[in-house]
Amino acid sequence: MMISAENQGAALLEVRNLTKHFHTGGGIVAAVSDVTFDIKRGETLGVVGESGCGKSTMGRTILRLYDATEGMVRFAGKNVHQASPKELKKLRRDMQMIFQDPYASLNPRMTVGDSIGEAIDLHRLASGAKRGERIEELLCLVGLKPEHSSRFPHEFSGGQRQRVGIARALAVEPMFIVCDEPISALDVSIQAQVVNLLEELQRKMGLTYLFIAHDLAMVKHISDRVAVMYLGKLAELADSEELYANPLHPYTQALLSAIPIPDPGVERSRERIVLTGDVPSPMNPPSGCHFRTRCPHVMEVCAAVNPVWREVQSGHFVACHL
Amino acid sequence: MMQQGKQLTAEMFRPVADRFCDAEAINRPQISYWADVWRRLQRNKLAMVGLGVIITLFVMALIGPYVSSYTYDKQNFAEKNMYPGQAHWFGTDSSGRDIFTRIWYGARISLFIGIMAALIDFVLGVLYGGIAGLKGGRVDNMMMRMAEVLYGVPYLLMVILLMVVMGPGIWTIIIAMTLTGWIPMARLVRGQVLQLKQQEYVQAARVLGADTGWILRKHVIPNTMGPILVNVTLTVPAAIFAEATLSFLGLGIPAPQASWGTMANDALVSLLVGHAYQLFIPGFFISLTMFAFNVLGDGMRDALDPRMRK
Amino acid sequence: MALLEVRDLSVSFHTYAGEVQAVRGVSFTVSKGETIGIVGESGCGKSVTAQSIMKLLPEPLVNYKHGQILFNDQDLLQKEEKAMQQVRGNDIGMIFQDPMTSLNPTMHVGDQIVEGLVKHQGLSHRDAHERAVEALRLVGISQPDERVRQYPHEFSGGMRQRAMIAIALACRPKLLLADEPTTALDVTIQAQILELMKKLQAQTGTAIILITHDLGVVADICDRVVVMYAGEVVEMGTVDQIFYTSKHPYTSGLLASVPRLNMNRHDSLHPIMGTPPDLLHPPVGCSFFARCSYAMEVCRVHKPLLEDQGDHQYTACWLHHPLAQQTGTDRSG
Amino acid sequence: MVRYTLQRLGWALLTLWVVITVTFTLMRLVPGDPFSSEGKMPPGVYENIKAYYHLDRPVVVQYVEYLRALLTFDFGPSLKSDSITVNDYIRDGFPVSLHLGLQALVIGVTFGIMFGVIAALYHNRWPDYVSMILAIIGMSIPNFILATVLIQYVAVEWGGLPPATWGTWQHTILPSVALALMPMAFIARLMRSSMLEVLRQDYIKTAKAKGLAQTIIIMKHTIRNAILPVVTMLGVIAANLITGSFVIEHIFGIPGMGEMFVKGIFNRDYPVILGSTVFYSAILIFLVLLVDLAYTWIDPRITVTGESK
Amino acid sequence: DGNRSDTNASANILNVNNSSEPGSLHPAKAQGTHESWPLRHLFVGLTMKDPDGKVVPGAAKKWDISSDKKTYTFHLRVGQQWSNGDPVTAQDFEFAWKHVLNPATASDYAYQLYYIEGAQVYNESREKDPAKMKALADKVAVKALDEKTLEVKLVNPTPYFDQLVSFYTYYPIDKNVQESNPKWANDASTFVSNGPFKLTEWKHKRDLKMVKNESYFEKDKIKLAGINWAMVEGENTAWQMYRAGKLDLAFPLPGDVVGQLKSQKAKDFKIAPEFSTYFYRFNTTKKPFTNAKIRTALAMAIDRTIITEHIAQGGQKPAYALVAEGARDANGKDDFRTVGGDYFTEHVEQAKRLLAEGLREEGLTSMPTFNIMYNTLDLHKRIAEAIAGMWKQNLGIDVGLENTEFKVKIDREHKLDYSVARSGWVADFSDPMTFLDMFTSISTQNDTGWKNKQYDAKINTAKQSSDPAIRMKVMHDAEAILMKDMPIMPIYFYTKPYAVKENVVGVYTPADEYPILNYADIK
Ligand SMILES: Nc1ncnc2c1ncn2[C@@H]1O[C@H](COP(=O)(O)OP(=O)(O)OP(=O)(O)O)[C@@H](O)[C@H]1O
Ligand SMILES: Nc1ncnc2c1ncn2[C@@H]1O[C@H](COP(=O)(O)OP(=O)(O)OP(=O)(O)O)[C@@H](O)[C@H]1O
Ligand SMILES: [Mg+2]
Ligand SMILES: [Mg+2]
Repeated sequence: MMISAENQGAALLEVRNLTKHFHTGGGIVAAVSDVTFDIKRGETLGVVGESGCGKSTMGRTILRLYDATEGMVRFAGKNVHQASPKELKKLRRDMQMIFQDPYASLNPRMTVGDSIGEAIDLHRLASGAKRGERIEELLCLVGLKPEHSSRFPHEFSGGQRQRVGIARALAVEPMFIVCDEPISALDVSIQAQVVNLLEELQRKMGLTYLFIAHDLAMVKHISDRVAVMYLGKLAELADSEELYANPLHPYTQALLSAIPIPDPGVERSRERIVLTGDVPSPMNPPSGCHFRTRCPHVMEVCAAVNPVWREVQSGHFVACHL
Repeated sequence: MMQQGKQLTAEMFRPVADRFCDAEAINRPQISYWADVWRRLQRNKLAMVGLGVIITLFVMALIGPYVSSYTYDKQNFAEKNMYPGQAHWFGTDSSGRDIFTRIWYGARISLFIGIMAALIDFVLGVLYGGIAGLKGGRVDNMMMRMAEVLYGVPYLLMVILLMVVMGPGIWTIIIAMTLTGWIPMARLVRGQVLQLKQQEYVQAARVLGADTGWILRKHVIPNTMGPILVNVTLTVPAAIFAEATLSFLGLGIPAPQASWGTMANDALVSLLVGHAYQLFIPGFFISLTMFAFNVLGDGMRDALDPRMRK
Repeated sequence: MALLEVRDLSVSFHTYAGEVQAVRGVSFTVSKGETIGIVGESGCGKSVTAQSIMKLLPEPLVNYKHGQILFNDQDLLQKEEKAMQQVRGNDIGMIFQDPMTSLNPTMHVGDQIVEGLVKHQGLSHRDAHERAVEALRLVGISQPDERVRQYPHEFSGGMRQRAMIAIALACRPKLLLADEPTTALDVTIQAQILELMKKLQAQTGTAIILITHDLGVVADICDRVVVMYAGEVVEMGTVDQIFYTSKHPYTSGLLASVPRLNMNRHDSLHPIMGTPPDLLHPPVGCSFFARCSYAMEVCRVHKPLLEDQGDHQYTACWLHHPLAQQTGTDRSG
Repeated sequence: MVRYTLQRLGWALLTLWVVITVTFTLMRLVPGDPFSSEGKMPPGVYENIKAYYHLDRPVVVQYVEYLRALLTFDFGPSLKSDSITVNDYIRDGFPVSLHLGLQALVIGVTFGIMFGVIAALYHNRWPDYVSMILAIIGMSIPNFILATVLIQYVAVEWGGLPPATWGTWQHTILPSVALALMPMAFIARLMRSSMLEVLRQDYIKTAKAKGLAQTIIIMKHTIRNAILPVVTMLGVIAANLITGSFVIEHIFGIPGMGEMFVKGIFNRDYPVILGSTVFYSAILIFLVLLVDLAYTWIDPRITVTGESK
Repeated sequence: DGNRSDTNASANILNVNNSSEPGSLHPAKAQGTHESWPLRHLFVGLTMKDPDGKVVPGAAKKWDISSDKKTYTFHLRVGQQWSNGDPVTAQDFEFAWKHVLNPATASDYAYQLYYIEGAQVYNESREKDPAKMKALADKVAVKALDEKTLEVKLVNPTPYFDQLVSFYTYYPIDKNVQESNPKWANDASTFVSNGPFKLTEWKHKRDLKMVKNESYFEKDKIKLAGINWAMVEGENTAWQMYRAGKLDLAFPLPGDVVGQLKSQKAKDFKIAPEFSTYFYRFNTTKKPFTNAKIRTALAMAIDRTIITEHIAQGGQKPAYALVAEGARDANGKDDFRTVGGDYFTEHVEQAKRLLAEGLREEGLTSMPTFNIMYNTLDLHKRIAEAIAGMWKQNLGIDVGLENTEFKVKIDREHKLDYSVARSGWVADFSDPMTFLDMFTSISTQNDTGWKNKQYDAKINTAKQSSDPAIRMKVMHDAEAILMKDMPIMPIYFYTKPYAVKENVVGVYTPADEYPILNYADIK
């Protein structure tokens, strides 16, 4: 469908028409609708987008934490949503997730050592003294200290907890990790450490990432390709350099213009594309193009027709009538 | 600008090279979760008192019947209804048997039954409720409906039949007690699991490939320990008295053997004729057991909760 | 005049392993209408400082060892619980770092906003409800009239964070403690929130303490910046001083770690190596000693004090000691 | 939700049917005969009685007949009493048991929650210990002893309340107290333990940060989050309480359903056993359904409906 | 505390406790004491028992007995009325008895009427054809010769038939009422009776209320304005209610309370005679209880006085024979028991000897352990504990105790699935026969597996004989046979201890009945 960059390996993850709806008191929330993309082995796909546009849901649905409403996820040739419990357990050694909320995702009654050790125990990766060593090794890997292993999550600061979450995901030596804002809670220094770490692991072990983040600079730094989501749909997807240099979708353009720069002088003088209009809700998204209500370039066709997902340049996809 | 000027020498302002090594100088002891729980439990005085009481009760159950010169079943009508005193420390019952001896003899049976019943209820209830709650959906529905059937069918009928099939005996009692005893526990655990399983850490475990059993063991049980312990501690006295009630059907331990439940049960009428101590003595020991298990349970609860650390 | 003055605050926690000295002698002031940024690595005591101001730390465990927190010249640490209730939410609002666990999972998001309004502004339920809808709209949540009736778990991470912001802002506090308020937000929403905070500040003169590690955000809205490390303030100054003329190796290290858009894909980032010290046994000397590339013997055993480096830029570092200058250990060297 | 409820009602019928069938079978397997006694009944008389109650027919026929009668809510006669049918029993007995049970339930739940909350708020301080002692007393004194003690000391020695039987509101006090103590103690303990859990949650901090008063925080933020285990247990506790406690009704001479049930079993009074089982199970199933529905209402994250999470 | 009850005293209404809801207050359907006690106050049979236990005229003012002692002709008092005003007629009696015997009525106690010619055939008939049933009914030899005369023909001469007709199954029912409303007995508003009191209120499982029947023939002797019956099952509670002044009479009493009252010589405490026996059954089909010597040894090796003094505590008498005190012997004066005397003594040495002999005969070296089975009740348990202790101490045998639920015990007794079982018999009427015919080979109540042709023959003779001297003689003989073989081991003869407020007078207690309140009065 959209095989492009020839230097990359075959697709490790194939996502086809993935859709996830939630039934709530207020109606049906179309959190993810009709998303299609591939991630190649060893590649990092960055995902950015407005808060609430369905990034986490997409990540979770890929890992089958949610049952997909429609569509298909294939990982290393296996259909994730149709795997038997046994197959699933095997798959889960290869697919991991770093959760967005570090506190909620740690069992308050387990020491962080045990939380990390859980992964090791589950897949019988090590035991006894080896297990302890491995835990320490992982703690060091994410910039914590061995003695932290006997502490409980509530004794850590937000950033420290997030690192525990990362260590846990790494413990099973997965091939693929959904990183749901793994670094938002980290301070810049640790962010850098963690990102370097993720990159290093990728180099060494050929890891593949789906990297969800808000920090566009970081996303640009780490990703090979970047997907921009808006209200449950993909708006644009391209090579990261290409996307930042040549954003086609008006939403991408707005996003890029809003990046805060760590330089008070620049900040004081810069111009942003200010998006106007109400943020639409996934409970009743606007007709046609979801972005049309806030788009500075809105046209009549946008309300009527849903823009198709097309490849404008090799490897650069966009869904926009422009 | 001239802070702490006195002892500073230029010498000290030389760059250092070896600084990374002393960063990790002091480590605190590596200690496992359960050892940690135990240490915290030890700090809880009341819990330790509870533990002490339980141990004492157990020891007395073993040696108590031999401490006095009486046997649990020897009737001596000349000495019936004697108040606690020199000759009989806890007095005698209406058949002139020594209550002190009977209490400790009864402790064996009552404690055994109480603890076994609690244990079995715990295991069955947690497993059943945990699986139903975690699996959810159709499995949950089937399992819960089955539990309802079991709970709906008259318990006494089942017990009478059980009695006929198995004959009297301590295991029959225990089976009778746990026949439906685990159901409230299962419902309790299921309710908690339904709440817990939405927690992200349970989902995180799922992503790690944890199966139901694992999640049950590692996440559900520790995090529902509070209500579970409450229920377990309730099971102990409930079982002690259930034994007495079941003896109505011939299921209890056969007379003249004593248990706290039957002693209390039989002594009910003593209340009416002014020998209330015959009721209050076994009652006291049941309450004491309860007290011990409760404070220990509370202590456990606190010890298991790392956020309570102090 | 200072709205809030934190004087030599030290806070520790009793844990079974010992006393975790989370905050050690922190002092700073916040004036009306001012925005203070607190930056620093994870675990350096930013949240603890903020929660001390509200006296929200877990009661039996926490120990406010010494210091004062003067709010409108009243020491909050001495206040009764009842009196604190009047201050909390009304005079001082707080946005918590952990949006998922900080919202009550069994209560409609709207009701959680309404509560504070009813309590402090004496609004009727209906009016408060309208205000709640308005508050959600302000923080950029679409269809707020529907969303007020949803539960936190039905919100995305960023939406929860915005709900937290709405709660904190609802009563227009005099001082806003924002503990990493925008970590989970995308840049457009973040910009919107920051705009909102600025607007609020302009309207009501709210002072803001903004805890964040996003130096871009700091650069955007802060007037002054406090840099914390291992429970201590290591540097303090205006935003320009910190970004352009930082005098502490730690601050420079932080700035160097930030990725820039104009970086190359395969350039690696430059974090500060190593990790902060364990606050159970904080180092005697300079806390940053173990990770500092300019470390000197004096740093190992003597703690540098926060000193004015001129122009109200305060730095705690031996490098600015005359002896250091003599020895020639130069920053650029 | 509506669909789910209807679905569950369907399941309820199925469950009831299974309960009936199992009970019917057990009843016939249990040794003892409804008409056996130590008396001298000759076989001829015995046959007459069996014929009178249609017990001379094949068991399968009896079973089918019973089910058919049930469709018209006819629970049949009592084999021990010619003057009253099982329907009469339920009609007369249930209101009494319901009254007593509800009263006990209200006492138990109100005080249980109160003690539990107080104990958790003053964790490991004296109110906690006082409430624990009360709970221990409540849990370790079974109601048959408590009932006798109450009658002896309150009614006989002090004389302030009637000792037994049913009639005025004064009559309801002792039995409902005797009945309520155990659930009260249990609920207090449960509540305490889950309150302790909830009180450490971050959102309590948020509530505090809003400046809410302690009582409001407890009422609005903690109780609801902590009450789940209590609600779970309430289903079963309530079903047991409102269908009558044999012990309490026996001791206090209260004309409720509990005694009829147990005596029905001792008498092998088949229609009484089946009738009260059906009635009890229906109530139990209904209450359990309520509990399940309450879950989602209490904690919206919970889905019992089996929909995808 | 023997003062007066606080409620209804002024109204002269007596408060008693019936323990349990009557299953039915229809004389034909009544089954036991819970029914018979209230019924005794609502109805009067052809005869009744006076405070001395003598049979005196009831609804019948006199009766003639034919020379073969098989035909009784009862002459009813004139002017008797049902509580609804209908006259009480001989037809009502005939109708009532045939109603009892009708198989469709399914009366538990129909067999109490089997003494009447044609009764058993009719009652046991499985005939479906109404006409044939009618014919069978007509053959039942009870006949109203006119409004006031009832003639009954018996199968055997039954010297105690005059007593039997005072039994509740023989009560009359109002024919018109029964025919127009078969459910009349289920509701106080339709209830019709002919006795000293009439039913005014029946709240199921709560209470029964009766008021004096002003049209009762003996109304002048009835002092009470009414009787209120509570239905509290717990003996303890009933006693507590009595103490709290809610009851005027407490019966039965918890064992320890009896002991206490007796030792305190409480003024409101009474011990009345009771025509019943507490005994243990042996399963004579099970080794080694097949051996009479062993059974006798066991019977001789216990100390009954300890049991009566310390456990039963109600002035019970140790029993060394089956038939309790309370039936007159042939001379009409002496008690059957006094005449018969004791059949064995307690003698540990002899018991040991007998046991050893018995064991040798059975080829055993020692007595195997066995269980005493009893139905769950505190009293039974304590007696069993004591007996087990005595056997162990005196004979050195290990005995276990096994309590069972009542119905299970009966079931196991019928199936002879036990070793030693507790039992007791409360007489239906004051004649030794009520005890003795339990142990014939054909009795459904034997449950010991013991069969003795001689014994059967003696009982048959007694049943067919019309001569009291012969009857009593053969019954003594039969008892001797029974006690020689010892398939059952008598323990004690019951008494009826009860408490009645001191201000209540006129309560009397025939040996085979509950306390009779008809002539009671509150002072
Ligand atoms: N309840 C507690 N018990 C023990 N230690 C605690 C507790 N709360 C915080 N700490 C410790 O206090 C220190 C400061 O924590 P704090 O939450 O203030 O960090 P932070 O600066 O907010 O970091 P982050 O940016 O990661 O949120 C940390 O080392 C943490 O481990
Ligand atoms: N369990 C749920 N029930 C109902 N709606 C939900 C649920 N989870 C998420 N949603 C809704 O789905 C939409 C997408 O949520 P999601 O968490 O995927 O967003 P996100 O892109 O991760 O946002 P953020 O960057 O803020 O974390 C939101 O509108 C949210 O309200
Ligand atoms: Mg998200
Ligand atoms: Mg923090």
